[in-house]
This record gives sequence, C-alpha cells and structure tokens, in this order.
Amino acid sequence: MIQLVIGQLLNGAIVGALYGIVALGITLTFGITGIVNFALGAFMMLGAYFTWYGYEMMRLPYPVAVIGAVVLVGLFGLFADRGLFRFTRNNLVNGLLVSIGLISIIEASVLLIWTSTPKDLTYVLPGSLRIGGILLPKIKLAVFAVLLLVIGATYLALTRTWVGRAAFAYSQNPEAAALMGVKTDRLQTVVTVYSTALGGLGGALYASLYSLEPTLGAYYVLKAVESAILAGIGNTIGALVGGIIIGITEGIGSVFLPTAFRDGYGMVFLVLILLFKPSGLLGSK
Amino acid sequence: MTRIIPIVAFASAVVAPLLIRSDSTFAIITFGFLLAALAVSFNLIFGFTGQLSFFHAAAFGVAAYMTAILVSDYGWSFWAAIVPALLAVGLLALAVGAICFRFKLREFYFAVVTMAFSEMIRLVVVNWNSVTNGTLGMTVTAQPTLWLPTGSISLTGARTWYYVALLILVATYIICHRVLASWIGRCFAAIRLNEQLGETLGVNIFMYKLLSFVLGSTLAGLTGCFYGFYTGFIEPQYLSITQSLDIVAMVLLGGVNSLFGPVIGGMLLTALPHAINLTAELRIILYGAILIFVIIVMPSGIFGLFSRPRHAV
Amino acid sequence: MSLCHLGRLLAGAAALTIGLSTAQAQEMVKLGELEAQTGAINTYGWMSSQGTRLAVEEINNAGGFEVAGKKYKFDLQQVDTRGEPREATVQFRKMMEDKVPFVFGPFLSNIFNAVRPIAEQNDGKFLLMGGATSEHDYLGKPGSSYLIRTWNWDAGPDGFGTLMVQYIKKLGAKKVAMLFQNDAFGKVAVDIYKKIFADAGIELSVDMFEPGTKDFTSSLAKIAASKPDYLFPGYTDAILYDIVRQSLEGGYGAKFFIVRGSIGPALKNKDQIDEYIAYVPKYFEQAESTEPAVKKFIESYKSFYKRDFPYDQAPLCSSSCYDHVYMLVEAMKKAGTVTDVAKIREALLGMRYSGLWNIKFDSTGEQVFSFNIVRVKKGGGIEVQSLDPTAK
Amino acid sequence: MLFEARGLTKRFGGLTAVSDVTFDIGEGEIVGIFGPNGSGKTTTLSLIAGMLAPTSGELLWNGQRIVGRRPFEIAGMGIIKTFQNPQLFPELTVLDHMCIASHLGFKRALGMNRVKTLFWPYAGRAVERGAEKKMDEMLALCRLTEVSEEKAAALSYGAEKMLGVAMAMMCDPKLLLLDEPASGLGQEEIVNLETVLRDLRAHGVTLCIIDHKVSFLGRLADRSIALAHGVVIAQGSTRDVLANPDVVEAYLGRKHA
Repeated sequence: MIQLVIGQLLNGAIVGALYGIVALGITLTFGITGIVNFALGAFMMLGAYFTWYGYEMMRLPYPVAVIGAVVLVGLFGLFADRGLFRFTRNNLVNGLLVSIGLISIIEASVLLIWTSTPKDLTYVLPGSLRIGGILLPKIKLAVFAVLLLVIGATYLALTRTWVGRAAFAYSQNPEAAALMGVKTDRLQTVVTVYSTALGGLGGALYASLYSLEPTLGAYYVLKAVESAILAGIGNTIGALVGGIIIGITEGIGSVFLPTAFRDGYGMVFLVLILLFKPSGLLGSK
Repeated sequence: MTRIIPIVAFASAVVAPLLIRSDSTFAIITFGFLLAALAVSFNLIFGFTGQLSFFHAAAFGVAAYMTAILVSDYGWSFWAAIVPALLAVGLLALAVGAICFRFKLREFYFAVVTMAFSEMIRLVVVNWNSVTNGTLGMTVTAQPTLWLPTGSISLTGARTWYYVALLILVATYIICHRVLASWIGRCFAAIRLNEQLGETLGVNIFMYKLLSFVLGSTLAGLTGCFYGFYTGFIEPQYLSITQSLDIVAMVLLGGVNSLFGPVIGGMLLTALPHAINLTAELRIILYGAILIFVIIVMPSGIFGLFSRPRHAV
Repeated sequence: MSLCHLGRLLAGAAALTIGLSTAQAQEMVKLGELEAQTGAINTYGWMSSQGTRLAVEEINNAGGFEVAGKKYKFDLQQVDTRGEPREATVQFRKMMEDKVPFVFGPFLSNIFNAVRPIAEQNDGKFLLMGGATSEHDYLGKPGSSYLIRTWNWDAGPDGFGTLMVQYIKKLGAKKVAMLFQNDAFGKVAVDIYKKIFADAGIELSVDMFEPGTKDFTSSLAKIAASKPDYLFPGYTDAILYDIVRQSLEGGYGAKFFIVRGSIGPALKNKDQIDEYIAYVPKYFEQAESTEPAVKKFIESYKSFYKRDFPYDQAPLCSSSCYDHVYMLVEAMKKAGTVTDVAKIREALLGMRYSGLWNIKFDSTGEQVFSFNIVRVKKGGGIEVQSLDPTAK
Repeated sequence: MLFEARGLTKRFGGLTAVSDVTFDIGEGEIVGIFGPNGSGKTTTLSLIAGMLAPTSGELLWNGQRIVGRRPFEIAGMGIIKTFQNPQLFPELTVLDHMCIASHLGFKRALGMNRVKTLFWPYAGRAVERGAEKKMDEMLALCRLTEVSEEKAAALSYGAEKMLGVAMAMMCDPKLLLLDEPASGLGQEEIVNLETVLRDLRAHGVTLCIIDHKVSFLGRLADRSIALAHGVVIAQGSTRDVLANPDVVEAYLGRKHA
C-alpha cells in the first residue's frame, strides 16, 4: 500500500511538472501582457506534432526534433503576438477571445494536415527503473529532469538577467518600469514568444510520453491555469509547485476514489487554498 | 440610436416568421434567441458588474436538468417545475457567489474559482447516472402546454418555439434593463469602476455583487428550463466550460458595454457556423478567423460602434 | 441589426434551395452524412465520412448507377456535427427539409439521441444508416422504420462481444478490469458488457475516466491491486496506446482485451505484452494480400486522398461506409426505385452483400457482418480467427 | 460628543503607524489633524472610516462603538471620507458620479420601497427630483456646474478634488473626513475650497480635515491635533497647537527650534 502511494506521489509530481511548464507560460504572459493565453494549449499541441514530424517522418534524433519544434512554435508565437495579441494588450477578455479563435484555427489546421489518426512516437527511452519496488518509466524521469531544469533556468533568468529584472519590474509596476527605460512593447513580445516556446517544449516532451491528438491542448491548458492560480499568478516557481500539487492530488485522489472525478480532486484543493489565501499559495498579499 | 435599435429589432423579430419558410432557419433563430438570452444575463454579471463568471453554463444546465427530471421522472407540470429549478439555481449561485465574494476573489481568481465550481457540478451530473442518465443525456418527450384565453396550446412546432424563445429573450432583456436603470444599476457601475470609492459612498459591495451574480445566474436558469423542452434532449456537455466560453465570446463579439450587444453576438455566433458552407476543417478555421478579426477590428464589439459609452443612469 | 441578420439567414437558405433545385435537374440522389468530423471524438466520424466520399466519387466518376433504366448520380452532403447536439439537430433538420432520402451516421450515441425526435417526426420519408450503439434500443420499434444500424451488435447470441468474451473465457479469464472513458458510448459499453461478462460468469470491475485524460498510472495501479486477468481499456486508439504503454511500463498488467480499436498498440509493444485480444472487423494488413477487393480499396483510397492508408483506423469505419454506399445502390436497383424508402429498406434487409465484407441485416435492421478476432501474443505472433455470422 | 477616538492604535507588522491616539470631535466643529508625512494622519482617517481595522482602541459615534463595522455601514451612519488623491469612476461624467453618490440618500428616503421603482419607475420620482435638486446645489457649491457633463478623466486636478467633496456631500454626512483636500491645489483653488468648506459648516456639517499645509488649516480649524510618528504631540485650539514648540520642531526640524 505505502509503495503504491509513494509511486503515485512520484508519478503525480512528474505529471504535474508537465502542467507546470504550461502554467509557467500562462503566469508569465498574464504578468506582462495582462491576458490569459488559453491558446498555449494549442501551441503545446503544435509542439507535440512538430516533434512527432521531426522524429518519425524526418528521422531526426529526438533532442534535435524537440529543439526544432520549440523554435518553430516560438516563431508561431512571434507571429501570433505581432499579428494578434499586440492588439489586445492588458485586455483580459479580448485576449481570451483571440486565443479561443486561435485554438480553433490551429486545431482544425492540424486535423486537416495530419488527420485525426492518433500519432504515437517510437519510444525514445524505453524501459523502466525499479527503485525500491517502485517501477518508474525512464522517459518520465528524464522528462521530469528537463522540466525542472528549464523552469529553474527561467527562474534564474528572471532574477539574475537584465531582461528578467525588467520583466519582473514591469509586472510589479508598469509605469515605473517604463520610466526605468523598459521598452514595454518589446518586453511583452519577448515574454509572449518565450511563453509559447515553453508551451511548445511542454508539447515536445509530452510527445515522448503520450499519444497525440489535435485536441490534447485543451485539457492541459485548463490544468495549467489551475496550477498558475493555485500557486498565485505571477510566481515562477509557484507555477511548478502548483502543477505538481494538482498532479499529485489527482493521482492520489484517483487511487483511493473513483477515477471519474479525477479532475475534480485538483479543483477542490484549488478552491480550498484560494479561500484561505486568496492570492494563491505562494502569492504575496 | 441605442434606444431605437432594440425596439425595432424585437418588433421585426415578431413579424419575421411571415418571411421564414424553412424549418431549419426557424431552428437557427430559435437557438439564437435562447443563446442571446444567456448572453444578456451573463452580461449583467460581466459587462455591468465587472465580474467574469464561468458559472453561467452550470446555472443553465442545472435548471435544464431539474425541470426535465421533475417533469419526466416525477410527473410535475412544466410550469410548476420551473419554480424549484430556478430556486435551486439561485441557491447554488448564492452559495458559490457568497464564498467567492466573501473571500474577496477578484478578476481572474474569481473566474477560475467559478470555473472550478461549475466543473464540479458537471462532474456530479455526469456521474449521477441514476438521476441524470449520465453522459448519455436525457430525452425530454413531454411538451408543456400553455393556457391562453383562446384555449390551451402545447408548446411544439417551429413557430411556437420561435415565439417562446423570443419571449424568453425579451423577458430577460426587460428584467436586466429595469434592474440596470434602477439604483441597483448604479451600484453595479460603482462596483465595476471603483469598489473602494463605492464602499465609502455607502454601497454594500458584497451584497450587490452577490445580487448581480445570483440574478444573472437565475436568469440563465430560466433559459435552461425551456431549452431542454425545445431540443427534446439534454446532455452534460451543456454544463461544460466550452459552453461558458461560447457565451463570453457572444458577449464580447456583440459588445460588452451595452445591453443589446450580447443579443447581436448571440444571434450571429449561433448562425455563423451554419452560414459557412465549407468542409469541416475549413469551416472551423474560418469561424476562428472571423472571431479574431471582429474583436481586433472592433475591440468594443459590434454594437460598440453604435452605443455611446455607458452611463450609470 | 437583427433584421439584416435575418436577411442573411434567409439569403443563405435561399441559396441552398436553389443549389438543390439545380441538383434535381440532373437526376441526383441525395445522400447526406451527419458525423463529427472534428471535435473530441472525431475518429469514427472522420473516417466514415472518408469512406462514403470515396465510394460516391467512384460511382459518380463511373457515370453513376442505373435504376429502372434511368441513370443517377449521388449528391453527397456531408456535415460536421463537431459532436454537438445543437449543431446536429439544426443540420439534421436542414437535411429533412431538403428531403434527403438517405442519411449516413451518426456514430456518436449522444448525437443520435439528440436527432431521434426529429427523425421520428420524419419516419417513412428517409433512411438513417448509422453506427451509434444507442440506436440498438430503437431498432424495429414502432416509429423507427427509418432506422438501420450499420454496426454489428456486441450482445446477443451472435453478438461479437458475446463471442469474444466466450473466447477469453476459454483462455481462462476469471476476472476482467474495465477502464473506459466516461462519455456516451463509454456508458453504453459498460452497461452492455456488465451483462455479457455476468452471463459468462466472469467477474468485471469498472472504473471510468474523463475524456481527455492522458495519464492513467494511478488508476492502473489501483486496478492492478485487484489482480485482474485481463485489462479491458477504452475504445479509441489514442487511449489504447496510452493505457497499454503505461500498464506495461508500470508493470500493472500485460494482458489486454479490446472490443473497439486496433491492434496497433499491441504490435508497438509486442515484446512487453503477454496477450492482446482485439475485435477487428477486418484485419487489413492481412486481407490486403489475400482479398483483391481490399487491395483495390486501399489503392483507390491512397490515390484519392493522397495519403498513406490508415490501416489501424480503416476497419473501424471507412471500409464499412464504403461498402454501405455500394450496398445502397444495389438495394435501389433491386427495389427498382430511388425514392420509395420503404421498398429500399426491404431490399436492404433482404440482401446479403459481399464487398469488402460480408454484410447482411437482421430482421430489426441491425447489421451482422463477418469479423475477426485477432490475438497478438508476446513477440508479435498473430493468430486470426474469422467469424462470419452472415453465413448462418 | 459626536465622535470620540480612545487609545486608537494601528500596527503594520513591525511599525506602529498610529499609537494610542485619543481625541474627540464635537457637533459642528472643524477639527484639523496635521503632522508631517508619515505621521499617521491618513491611517487615522482610514481607521475611522472603517477601511482599516485598528489593532486596539475604541471608536465611538454618538457614544456607540463602530469598530469592526464595514466601511459602507459607517458611511451609512454619516461618516464620509474623501481621498487624498481623488478616487473617481473612470469613463463616467461628473453627473453620473453624483447619481451614484446619491445612493445613500435614495436608500434613506425609500428603504425597501426602492423595489417598487423596479416595476413602477414613477414610485421614486419625488425622491429623485429631490436628489437632482441637491446635485445641482452641490455642483454649484463646488463650482462644478459647467463641467457637469464632462468625463471625470477630463477634469483638472482641482476639479477632481472638488468632485470628491461634492460626492461626499451627496451622502449628506454628519461628519466629513477630508484627506489633504488642499494638497496639489493652486492658490485660488485653495481659497475657493476654504469658502466651500465654510459653507459646508454653515450647512451644519462637522469637518475633520487632514493637512500638512499649516497655513490652510490654521485659517480654518477651530481645534487641532498634531501628530508625529503616530503619536499625538499637541491638542487644543489651533493657535495654541501651532505655537507649541514640539510641533514646531516636529514640523520644521531642529535647526529652527
């Protein structure tokens, strides 16, 4: 029993980290551009499909495929930002509507090009490790490591580099930042693109874990939003923590309770936390 | 301008059936009316009180299910069933709203928590098979009868439902209009624009937020009560987040800062998919493109072009 | 605003009717298809739409078909319900107005439930040929003479579900764990198989998950604790791939029992699985080499759609709908009419069609067809057992 | 006594913004509270208006405790606060502001009868007429009549502040708390403000004014309270307080002492 629980704790954390990377994108975009980019789910899906294409069709090594996918998605993010999101800065709902439109466009295009037949990558890293009687798939551990690395790096970048500080300053107080000479528009573009790239990375790694369908993004973006809120929006490490908490709650929840309510378990937790700390678990008052 | 358009529009809607031949056009417009009614009540909470609620679909669905269940499983009369259904929705909204507002959840936080609550409700509906028949949905065969001085007619057939739906829309519209024209509207405006100031002017922010949320959700419930009996079928998807997002889209497309905007948005978004005559994927791509185009070209929605900036009175 | 909007609608409707009247001029037979080509569960609808379209194109390009000395072509109207009842009802109403005599689909149970009331109002004016499992309950019922179910039924003495459960019983299955998506078909499937397994005296445990779930590890771990002989996972390939993989990687079980979905997941994990038993209406990989009809079908699919043939999806729908178009043509020829749906229904129920598959309908209008039970063993060894209830 | 503060104390984490402040305000008085920035003036007002909860101490309104009451309740009792940098409703006109501000009056006049106005607009007509008349008066009093159709955004800083006062007056306050009404105003705007405030007192409103402009308060206030670092350092008739050496020091620093 205890083994079962520990195993699911670990698995929940890994699954949650994948929520976390998208949540990070959500948090950053919201902090800097004031919109919630639901389309990140769609970008994640793109990342997954690009990776599949590079790895299966073009026979590239997986890491190369991943990098390629991330870059491509980043480019799409750039187009989306210059072409669309630029016009909905700091307008939460209009941004929301644009991302809804974007989702239907991206999903339908993928369906048109790659059809509804599910894609499943040749296993990148088959086999599992047995750690104290718990069987953990190697690939999941690898993905987990990469996610932690990227999120950690982002955190450092935000706290150590100039761009990062500028971004942080901006999210705290736009006017002041502008006075400090932060080029608002460029900053917002940079962050939007970075966020979509993060989404793309999430998708690229996702592709090595699960099968691909054009609709896979919707599920993850909702989890990501929950995670971002749970930890307190605007909090880098919080995104990861939030994701992991949701992942674990769902995992443990569906061990002891019906799987049918899986999505509910995370939400109950979310609501409880927000009620006792309206600014989120790690959010500052 | 803003005063005339609604009157003209509703008046023309009354005579329109003379021109309409096709049954499916009736269906599209009827759906349009019902969804527009949802959009209008949603805008009471969102556009006029500034609270982005994702509870609307849940409110709509709960009412739809309750009336359907009471009528088909417990043999209630449709009109009697509406009362407990609306009561239930009202109480649910009261509970959810009270929690959110008491704990001062703002903007996006409020949005996500209401989303969470409506998802939980959906999960209950999906899994409570014995009562809701779960994911298979419920077939509603009963047809409510309406007693008129000229005699009783049963609500069936495209034309009848066209007018029923129109009636619901107009009723919702008028209720919202009256509320917004009253002192309540002024309090909503205060909440939307500057809570702190409103409070120092003696406005009970908590109470009026709650009022807006409960009233809006209950009106959504009203539409829900009829919806199931029009389509003859209800399924849990009616409570899903996507439905709430559709409503948001309608409101934004039509124009947030007017009462009539959402009517336009609702009608257009309902008709749009059927107006596009393309293969499946292209149809959806075009749909998305139109959404984006409209909101970028007219950030304040279609009706935003006609309506002067909102006044508190 | 609302006025000119109305105008637009009317204009649209008008344009449509014009389009049709011109269509009538050249002896067209309308064939509608109501399927979810996009949206969450679109594999079935998308594939079947392709099958239908392929057949129609072939027939029309060959100059159409001849009934009672008159040449006809098909006028195919395919609409995408997106799996949304509201869309579906409107689109279906439109078809009824356009007096479409033959409607293919829907494959989704909730969509059928949504359009059923309208269909019954139009009973006798058209035929609905769909695969949705929820159609079974209305077959042969009064007011449902429009209904023909184009997929074979799981339960019943000849039901493929029953036959398969007997098959694994022979293999010594005592305990089976069902892990299905919680949607319309999922629920139907659970109701059906609870009974079938009970009758077969096999213990069945059921756990359901929200559609969209990707990580099943925790549910699998929970199930594994009760040590079932076979895992009976969901009904779409996307889910099969995930569940099979995660079950193997986590060491939660290596024996699988599938009634809808392909053997793709088994072949992919052939060295990890112990056993993978799947209901495959037609095992195309094999049939391609043995049956010329299948070979021809696969080639024309490739050349028409300019993409490689989706072997593991094809059996689900594409081929079946492809056959049904030809079957319908034959039925019309036999009935000597393209309008009298009652006669055509009679002809359909009366005939035994052998195209890609051997198809016939039982007295209620439910399809019975030849199918295979494919058993994939560790290492990828495949054992195919063909069953042809139509032979009876 | 109209209003009494007893041992009012507010701590934010470590620092004590207001410490054991005790004073009272009589009917019809103009009481000035002054002190250098960060001396706890604004905090004191926020405590009175219920926007902050005191760490300890009592607030009495006509002898009854009001600590713990929510801001809108306190406003309902007739204690209205204006903001140092004016809080307005963006995108609304001056008139709209006045309409919203007439909420309390409307409520007092009609109570639950307001519900009638939902069904029968004319039910509230008389009261509305009264409110409209009052609006005009107040706009005139605050020299806002000619800008009444302007958007709040378009107003001058001075006008914004006066709008704040006008809105406060629509709530017909018994005690009006003004947070630095003169700050950022030009000379003649200040003069104008003074006359307005005098008129208000003539209307029987009790005023409690915060300011660091000694001159302004000196001319206006009957009594004054001097704060420094959250502590009352002097209290009494304005002249005495201004003469008090501690006050002079707190204000002008050592070198002038």
